[in-house]
Formats: sequence, structure tokens, C-alpha cells
Amino acid sequence: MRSTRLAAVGATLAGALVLTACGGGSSGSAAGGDCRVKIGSVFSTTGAAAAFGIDGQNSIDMAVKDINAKGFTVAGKQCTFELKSADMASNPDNMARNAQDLITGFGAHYLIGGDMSPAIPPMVTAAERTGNVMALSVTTSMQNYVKPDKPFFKLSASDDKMVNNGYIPAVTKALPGIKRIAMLMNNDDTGRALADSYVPAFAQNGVEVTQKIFFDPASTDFAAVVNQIPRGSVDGIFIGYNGDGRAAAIMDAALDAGLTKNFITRGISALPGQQRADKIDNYAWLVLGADPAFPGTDKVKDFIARYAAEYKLDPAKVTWFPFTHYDYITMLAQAMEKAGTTDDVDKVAAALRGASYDGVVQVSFDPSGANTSPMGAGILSPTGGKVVTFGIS
Amino acid sequence: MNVRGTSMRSKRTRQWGGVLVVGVVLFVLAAFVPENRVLLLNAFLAYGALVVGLDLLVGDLRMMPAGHAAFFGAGGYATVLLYQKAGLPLPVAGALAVLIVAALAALIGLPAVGRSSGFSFAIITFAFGELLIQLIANVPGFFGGSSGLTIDWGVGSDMPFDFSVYRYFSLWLVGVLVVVMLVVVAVRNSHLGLRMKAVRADENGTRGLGFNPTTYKAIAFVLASMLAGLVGVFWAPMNGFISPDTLGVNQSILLLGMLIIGGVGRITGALVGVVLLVTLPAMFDVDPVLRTVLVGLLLAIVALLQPAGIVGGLAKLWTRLRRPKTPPPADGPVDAALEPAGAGR
Amino acid sequence: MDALVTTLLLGIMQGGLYTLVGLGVTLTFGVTHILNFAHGEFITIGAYAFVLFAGALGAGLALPLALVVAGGVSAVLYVVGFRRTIGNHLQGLAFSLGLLLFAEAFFVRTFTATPRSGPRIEGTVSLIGQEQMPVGRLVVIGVTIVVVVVTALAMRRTWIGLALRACGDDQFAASTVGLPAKRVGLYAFVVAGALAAVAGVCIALVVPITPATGLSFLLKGFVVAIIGGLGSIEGTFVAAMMLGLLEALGTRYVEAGLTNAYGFILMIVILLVAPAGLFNRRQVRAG
Amino acid sequence: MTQAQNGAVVSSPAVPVDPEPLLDVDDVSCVLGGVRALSEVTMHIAPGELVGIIGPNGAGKTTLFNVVTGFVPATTGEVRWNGVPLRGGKAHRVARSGLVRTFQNVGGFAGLTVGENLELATRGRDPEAIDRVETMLHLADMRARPVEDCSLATRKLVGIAMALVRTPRLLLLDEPLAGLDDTDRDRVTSLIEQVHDSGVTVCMVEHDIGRTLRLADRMVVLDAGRLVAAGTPAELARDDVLARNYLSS
Repeated sequence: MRSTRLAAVGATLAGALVLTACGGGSSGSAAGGDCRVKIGSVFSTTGAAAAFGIDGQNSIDMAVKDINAKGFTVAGKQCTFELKSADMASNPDNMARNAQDLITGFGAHYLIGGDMSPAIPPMVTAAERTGNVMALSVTTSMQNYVKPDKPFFKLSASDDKMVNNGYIPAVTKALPGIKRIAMLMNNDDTGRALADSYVPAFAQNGVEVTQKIFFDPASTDFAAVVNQIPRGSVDGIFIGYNGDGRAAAIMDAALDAGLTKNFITRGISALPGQQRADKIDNYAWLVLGADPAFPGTDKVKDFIARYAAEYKLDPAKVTWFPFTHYDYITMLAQAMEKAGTTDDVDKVAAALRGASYDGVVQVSFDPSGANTSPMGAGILSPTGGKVVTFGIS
Repeated sequence: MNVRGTSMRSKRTRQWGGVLVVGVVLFVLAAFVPENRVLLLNAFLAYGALVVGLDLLVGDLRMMPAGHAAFFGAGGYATVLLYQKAGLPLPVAGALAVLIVAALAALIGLPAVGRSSGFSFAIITFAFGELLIQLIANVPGFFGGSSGLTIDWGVGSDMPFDFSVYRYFSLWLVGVLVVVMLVVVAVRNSHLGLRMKAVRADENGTRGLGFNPTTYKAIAFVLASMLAGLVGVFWAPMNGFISPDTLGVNQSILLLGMLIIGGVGRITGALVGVVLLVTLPAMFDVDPVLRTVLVGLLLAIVALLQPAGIVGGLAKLWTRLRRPKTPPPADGPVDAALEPAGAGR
Repeated sequence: MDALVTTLLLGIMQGGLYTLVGLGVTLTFGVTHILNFAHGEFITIGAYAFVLFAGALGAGLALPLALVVAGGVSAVLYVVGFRRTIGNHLQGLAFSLGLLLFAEAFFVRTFTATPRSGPRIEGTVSLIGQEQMPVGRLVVIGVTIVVVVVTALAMRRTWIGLALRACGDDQFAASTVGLPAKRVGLYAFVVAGALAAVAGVCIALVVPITPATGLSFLLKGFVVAIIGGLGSIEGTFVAAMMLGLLEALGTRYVEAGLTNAYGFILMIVILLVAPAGLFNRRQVRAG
Repeated sequence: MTQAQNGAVVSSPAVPVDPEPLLDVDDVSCVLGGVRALSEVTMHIAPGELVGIIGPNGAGKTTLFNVVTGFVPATTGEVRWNGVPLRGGKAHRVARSGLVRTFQNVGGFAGLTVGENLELATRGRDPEAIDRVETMLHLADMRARPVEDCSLATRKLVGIAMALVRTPRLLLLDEPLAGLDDTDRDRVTSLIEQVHDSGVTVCMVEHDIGRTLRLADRMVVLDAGRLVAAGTPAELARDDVLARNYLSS
């Protein structure tokens, strides 16, 4: 008994020493004359959202390497990025820990990522608690935090602009045969909020949403869910967001039941449609910047080839995630150069507002900080595929 | 022998003393650890408190709840809801939250603990956790749904001593861990602890002595759940976010894993398990998937080769090493009882 | 009304899969008293083995191979690990939790979390009205019915079945008539592994699989085993069908957002009404 | 409790004329897992008696104890303890009311020391009883030893001690001599005698028929769940068939 008690105290003391010692070691790494700008990225490289998360993490890694090869100059100093990536494993619960750790543990002033809507509030809270931390994310719920005086940026246009005013008109125009659709969304806040705004948008473009179904996000078999849609009542299905795997399962269930062969998606890549190309009629998906399946320019083609080679990926399985993420890192470096500082986040944020960058694709913010990057609608149809781009203003 | 004879009281003193020493060390650590290690310390403190509390069920009663994290999460949710939606001050919200957790634990515990098969207990507690998750996920308005709840506590307000929010909560979490350890030590040294030990050894035997084993299991269950809820009370505002996943079965399994790898039945075992499974992987930045692979493998191997856990194994080794010096007194037949073997007290 | 038929068939299919999983849980628990949280991984192993072998060798060969792989892994795990934990339920549970963590993360690392689709049986069958049922799902219903019936018969007619039932009933009595519980435990694990593999193959036939597939079905298997009254084959079957139908009907007619809650609600309700489960005949022993 | 007498050959202190029975077992049957473990058993135990129950394996002796102490409900019939009917399933309540039993398997809870076991048995309320019983059983020096380190005989003593510290009104001993060698049997036997002499009513199930016959005021013979015979040892010995079948060991 005595030995146990002593061991307890001993273990705690030893643990304490280790903790302090290691802490001392890694906290003072910002030595040296040059500046190193710490960026933390948080994506889901495992779990349901991994299809996009892996591309997000890789493209930022590639951007950092490319920029560091040349360096960038801020207030006369040669600067490089130092990137630390965390896996939030498709679980928003991890975001709080990941973000806090990147901010207080790693010392990052810039956070990028968060590939699920629920992950954004904890990310922003962590940034605000410490202060002087910028957060950038492509995710829908980031829109709630974009303010002219806050260093938070959404890396794509708001859903209102890109989906309601851009994507839905483009898709309904490209697929005139689809007049009645059923809408399948996750049974969560984001799903319900998005459904409420998409229904009138479809109506304005002459498409009736006959049914909204909110399904258990933990479902894997959608036969019973799809079974809710009366046969012959729709000529297309709209699939909400979040996860190629779930979209694929919904499509399989609908095809099995012989409901429809037309699918309109949002927040899903081209892959579920391409993999079922011989079984479906039409498939539409929302694109940021460009899509690897239908590269419009040589810049996009070259990027995809280089990216796939660098990370040993099948180019046919790359999503539309890498292009913009890659470009935003360069844009961030430019904003630092313009602001003349790397650690005054508010100044860097001010420099980002109104900035635009012509990289692999085009990315831009208006003076209020709202995202105005062009978007695209990918369409797969029996006659082949294409990406229709549309500007955002 | 005579050491044991006089040891009851001094053993207790040592245990209380040990807890206090550990508490003081951790308190100093919490105040002075570098900023980039504060979160690591917080994770150690919170998981430490959870696992030490869980040991009241596993170590003392051999009950395996597969839903312990549900009470941790429930404590967190209740605090956040009472603080943010009802506008109560954080301490009041926390105190009420612990009571709510106790009520929940009693509600689910009373029907569950009486079941003789450990299987049913594990599964019922697990199912309860999943039901709570479903409840939360399907009431987005009040509970925040599957998106979780964000607590902006500490945004834009200054903490005492110029601490960061995280370090401020480190101090509270040290307090929580100390409270949990004190409760566990107090229970183990009390007559209640004696009764629990007896229930673990032989349920029917305790019935024969006039004790209802179900009562003691229920007491331990409610107590351990309250301690888990208490950790949640401080963890949720520290973390700034809580979602249904906090309550999930994966979390519960991880807690059991830490306890078993470290060693059940002793506080040191629980803490060593937390260091091995939470602190070290975070310090060495192990890829989470690889970490899970290793943790799983370690758990399986330890469970198989050393069911007493790492600390339990070391303790056994220690006694074996010491034994040759003082061979155990040969316990002759009844002579030992009727004719005193030792030299007396 | 037409949709009801489809819904019922979907529920029966789901119930059949739950039966296969629940039977494995009940069998291994009955004989060895081990609560095996890693049981779901046999489903995952079966499913991935089937998908991988089907890609290389064709579905006809892949099915038996998947059964052999899952049954074999189950046997090895029993001999190396579970056998030593008999009598210490905490140890057995801990070992299985370790395996669960290891296996799931290992599969994520090996196969990634991206869903995979197995070979699919094309075509649909028309039901009354305009309703159609995919052939694949009907095949799954057929397979599960056959496997469940064969298992139930084997439990009554064969020596191994007898041994499994005897040990499940009373280990002490069984050992006095020359049935070593540890040997019978091996049979239980092999049978359970093979049943799980059948479930895995069936799942892979109708929906995309991920490394988490096994765990989600295992949890339902636990629920079913408990509701049915641990150790009862009939109970497991009835409970599994209740759960499958409840989920399908609930998702179709009540609320699709609650699919996974139905099982737990059912379990709590049943345990309040019949605390020992539906078909538990065992007496409480004391003294 | 009166101080134990030190009598070696004392005739039973009080064979009551027709006292109010302490325990009535009235026409009790018990079916366990389809097997009829007890069939219409009727017996009574009066205050001050020492009753021995014997019978072959599977005769239902332990089941009878289980029914009487509330561990197993009687299928039919009634058990009255002190005139109040007992219903099954409340073993701990029965135990608290002074009907105390030991178990067939060894005494004391593993993981607890001898002293802790005794403390447990008194519910932590009666340190004096512990001292008294420890002295009586010479267990004081074993106090700090974990019971699992003790010999079988010591554990039997601990079991009895745990029963005694609770000042039982009726002490049920389940095979107190099983597994002991002759010397130990003699010691435990004399201990039982001592306990009985101190005023405790005792009922014991035992296979050691010789010693039971010597100890008991009255004997009950069970076989296949039925009560075959009851009476004083002398009465039983007079019946040739009984003596041949049950009393020769």
C-alpha cells in the first residue's frame, strides 16, 4: 500500500516534470531572424467527410510548400509558412480540441478548414477566446461569422448567392425536364435551414419541391427513407450536403426502387454520379472554382496532374476542393505582404477584404469581406458532362 | 503481521496525504505550466477524474457501464443549458447540473443495476447513452441538435490573474480531480466501501448478511455518475463546445480502456492509464488513427496478459520481489486460529 | 397500401440481418459468458472479404471465402485470447474492446473510410401496384431465412448444436457429461463468426460498406439479444424481426430522423414490461 | 446474550414443552428449473433447540435453507418466521431480522481481512460483539489477515463468527464441517456446542452424521425433497430402516 501511494505521487511528479520540460522545449521555437507564420489546418481526413477533407489538407500542404520554395516578404523580412494539420475525423467534437491546440499549443494565428457545419462554432469560439486569430472555412455555417470587423472568412460565396441565385438557376436551366423534386436533407440544423431557403429558390425557377425528408444522419441504408417518396410523384431528387458516401447510398436506394434517375446535389463531388454514369440520366453538382472531371483551363489540368502525382492520388478521384484552398493560401501570403505584418491579424484581415487573386482559379472577397469567387454547376447528362461557371456579385 | 495490525489508520492517513500532495503538485503545475501545455494538462485532469470515478464501479464492484460518458456529457449539457438558456450563474448551473445527473443516473440505474448479468447492465447503460444522444440530436431548438452547443464563456472577458480561459479552468479541474479522488478514498475507507467489496466478492453472501447488493450497486452507480457529471460541468465551458458525440459509446469505451490498461481498483492505475492513452499520444503527436490502432492492441494485450493492468502488474511484481525476505506465515489448519501463530499485537 | 408491402419487406430484410448478428451474440455469450464487443468486426471482415474477393475471383467464390476468413479469424481470436478470459467477464470484455478499437482503426487505415460498393444484383421485381423490390434485397431475405432456419435446425439436430445449447443452459452440468466448456466455446465462436460473415456479405450486396458497418449492426445485435432474452434463439429471431419492422415502418410512416432511436426505445419499453426479455426461461439461481 | 457455559456434557438446556416455534415450515414445496427440490416439507424449530438436518446429496437440504432465508421463493406452502409469513426474494430483510445463516462454501468475503469481514457482518455498529466473538473463537490475532490467505478451517470459523457477531436468534449452519479433517471437526463441533449453550437456537445441515447425532436435540431426515423422518437422535436410531439408510456413514 505504501509503495502504491508513493508511486502515485512519484508518477504525478514525474508527469509534471515531463509536461513542463517538453513545454519549455517546444514553446520557444520562434527563434531566428526570419519570420515563420504558423498556419493550422483542421480537416476530416478520416470518417464520412474524408473525401473532401483529404483534398483540403493536401492542397494547403502543397500551397505552403510552393510558397515556401520562394518565400514572401513582409515588412522587409523573408517569411515562410509553418503548417500543422489536425484530423477532426468527421466529428465536430474534435474541432474544439484541434482548434484550441493549434492556437495555444502550436501558436497559430491562422486557422483554416472545418469541413462540417457544426465544426465552425467551436472553431470560431476558440479563435475569439484567445483573440488575434483568423479563421477561414468553406463551410456553410461560416457565413454567420463573416463581419466587416471580424477576422473570419468564408472561402466560398454564401449559400444564398451561390445556390439560390447561381446554382439552382443554372441547374434548372441545364435540366429543363426536371419539374418536381423531393429534397433529402440531414436531420440537423443546417439541413433544415438550407431546405427552407432552397424550396422557394427552386419554386422561382419553376421546380416544385413535392416533399422534404429529413433523415437520421447515422443511417446507412436509405431504402426505407426513399420509400417515403410516392412512385411517379417526382422526376428528380435533391440531395443536401455532407458526404459522398451518403449521397451514393441514397442514389443506390432510389435507383433500386426505380424512383428516378435524376439527381441534383449540393456539397457533393462529381464522383457518386460518375461512378453510376451508366445507371443514371442526369447528375448535377455544385463546384468551387473548377472540377477535376472537366478542367476548363490548362492551369487547372496542370494543377490536377501535379497534385495527384504529389500525393499519389488517382486523378479521377480528386474532388473540386483543392483549387480554391490552394489559391487562398497564396492570397493570404499576399495579404500579409500588403498589410506589412504577419501577426496583427486584424490588419491582415483588412488587407484580405476587397482582395482578389487569379491563381489556378479565381478567388475574391468584396470590401465587406463577403466572398465573390465565381462558382460552377457540374452537369452529367446522357450527352456527356460539362461545368457551367457563373459569377457571384 | 503487526505492521498490518497498526496500519489501518496510518494507511488512511497516507491515502489522504497522498491525494493532497498530488493535488498541490497539480495545482502548482496548473498555475505555471507553459501556455502550450495547458490543454494537455486539462485533458489529463478531466479524463483522470472521469476514470478515477469510473473505477468505483469497475474496480470496486466489477460493473462495466458501456455508457459512462453519457453522464459526463449530461453534466456538460445541463450546465450549458442552465447557464445560457436559463441565465443562471455558472456555479449555480453546475450545482444543479450535478443534481440533474444524479436524478438521471437514479432513473436509469435503479432498473439496470439489479440485473444479475453484467451483459444487461452494460447494454442498458449503453442504450441509455444512445437514447440521450437521440434526444439531443432531435431537439435542435433547445438542445442544439446534432450540431452541438457553443459556449462563448470567456470571450471578451478577462480571467483572474490574467490567466487564459483554459488555464483558469485548469485550476477548477484540479479541484475536480482532487474532489473525485477524495470521494473515492473516502468511500474505499468507509463501511460502505467494505460492503461494496463484499458485494463484489459474493452477492448472495452479502444478502445473507442482511445487505441488499442492489442498494450498494445503485449507490455506487449514482455516485460515479455524479462524479462524471461534475467533470462535465467544468469541461463543457472549458472546451467551449459540446455535442452529442461527447456522450457516445466510443468515449465510454475509451474510458474503460484507460482504466483497464492502467489497472482497476487503485487511483494510480487510473491515472497511469490516462497518461498512456491521452497524454502521451497527444504529446508525441501520434496520428489519431494509428493511435487508436495502438491503443486497441495495447488494451487487448494487457487484458489478456495482465488483467490487473499495468500498475496492478507492477504491484504484483513488487510484492513478489519483496516476498523472499519475509516468507508468508504458513497458515496451518485450525491451529492458526485457536493457537495464535504470530507474536501477537 | 402498396408502399406497405415494400416497407414490410424492407423491415423483414433488416430483421433478418439483425437475427444473424443477434444469434452470434447470444450464442457466444450463452456458452462463454463473454460480452464480445468485437463481434461486429466479423461482419466488417466478412463484408470486406466478400467485396475484395468478388472483385478478384467472382462472387461465387467470394461468398465461401468470406465465411472461411471470418470464421477463421473468430476461431483464432478465441484460441489465442477469449478462451483465456473465460470466467473473468471483465477481462473478456476488455479484450474485446481492445480488439474493437484496433480492428476499426486498422480497417480505416487499410481500406480508408470511403464507402465501398460490392457486387450488386441488378434488376427489380414488381410487387402489387407500382411497387418494385430490388432483386438483391429479396436475395438477402432468402439467404437470411435459409441460414436462420438451418442454424435453428442444427441447434436441435446436430451434436454441436446440442453441445452449444447444453453449455448455454448449464455449464457445470454440461461439463459433467463430458462437454468441455472451453471446446464448445470454440464452436460457438466459429458459428458466430460465420453467421456474422453471412450478414456482412448480405449487407455488402445491398448498401455501400465502411469500416464502421460492423459496429452499427453489432449495437442492434446487442439490443436484439437482450430483448429476446439472452440465450434464446426464438427470442432473438422475434426481437430482430420486431426491430427490423419497427425501424422500417417508423422511418417510412413516422419520422425518418429517428431511424436509430427506435431500437433503443423498443428495448427500454420491453425491459420495463418483461425485465428478463421476451423468451428467457432461465431461473434465477441463488444460494 | 448470556456468557457461554463451559459444559462438556450438558443435556440440552431447555427442551421446551410446547413453546411457540421460532420457525414454522408449513407444507413447503419448491420447484427449481422444472425439478421438484422440496416436496411438502413441514417442520418447526423451537427456541433453544439444536436441530440437525441430514440426508443424501440432492435431498433438498440447501434448498430448504434457501427457502427459509428468502433466497428462493417457496412454490407452495408457507414459511413463518417468528409467526410472520416470509415471502421469497427479500433475503437481506430476512437476514436483518435475526435469522442468520452461513453458506456451504467457505466463510468470509475474499478481498477482505478477517477483521473487515466481522466489521461488515455487524454493519459497523457493534465493535463489542466483534471483540467478544473474536475472543471466543480465538480469531483476534487473525484480524488483519485477508481471509483468502487463511486455511479452510479458519475460514469456516470466520463464517461462523460472522454469523455470531450479529447476535442471531436462529443460526442456520450449512455444512459447517465439510472439508475439515477430524481435529478441526472436533473443534468446530465443540464451538457449535458452545454457541448453542450460550442460548442461540441452531439448525445445521451436515453430512457428518456421527457428530450431528451427538450434537443435535432433534434430527430431521430429508430425501429427494421429502421429509422422511424427524425426532430425537435416540428415536431415529431405534428405527432400523432409518438407521441403516441414513444414519450409517
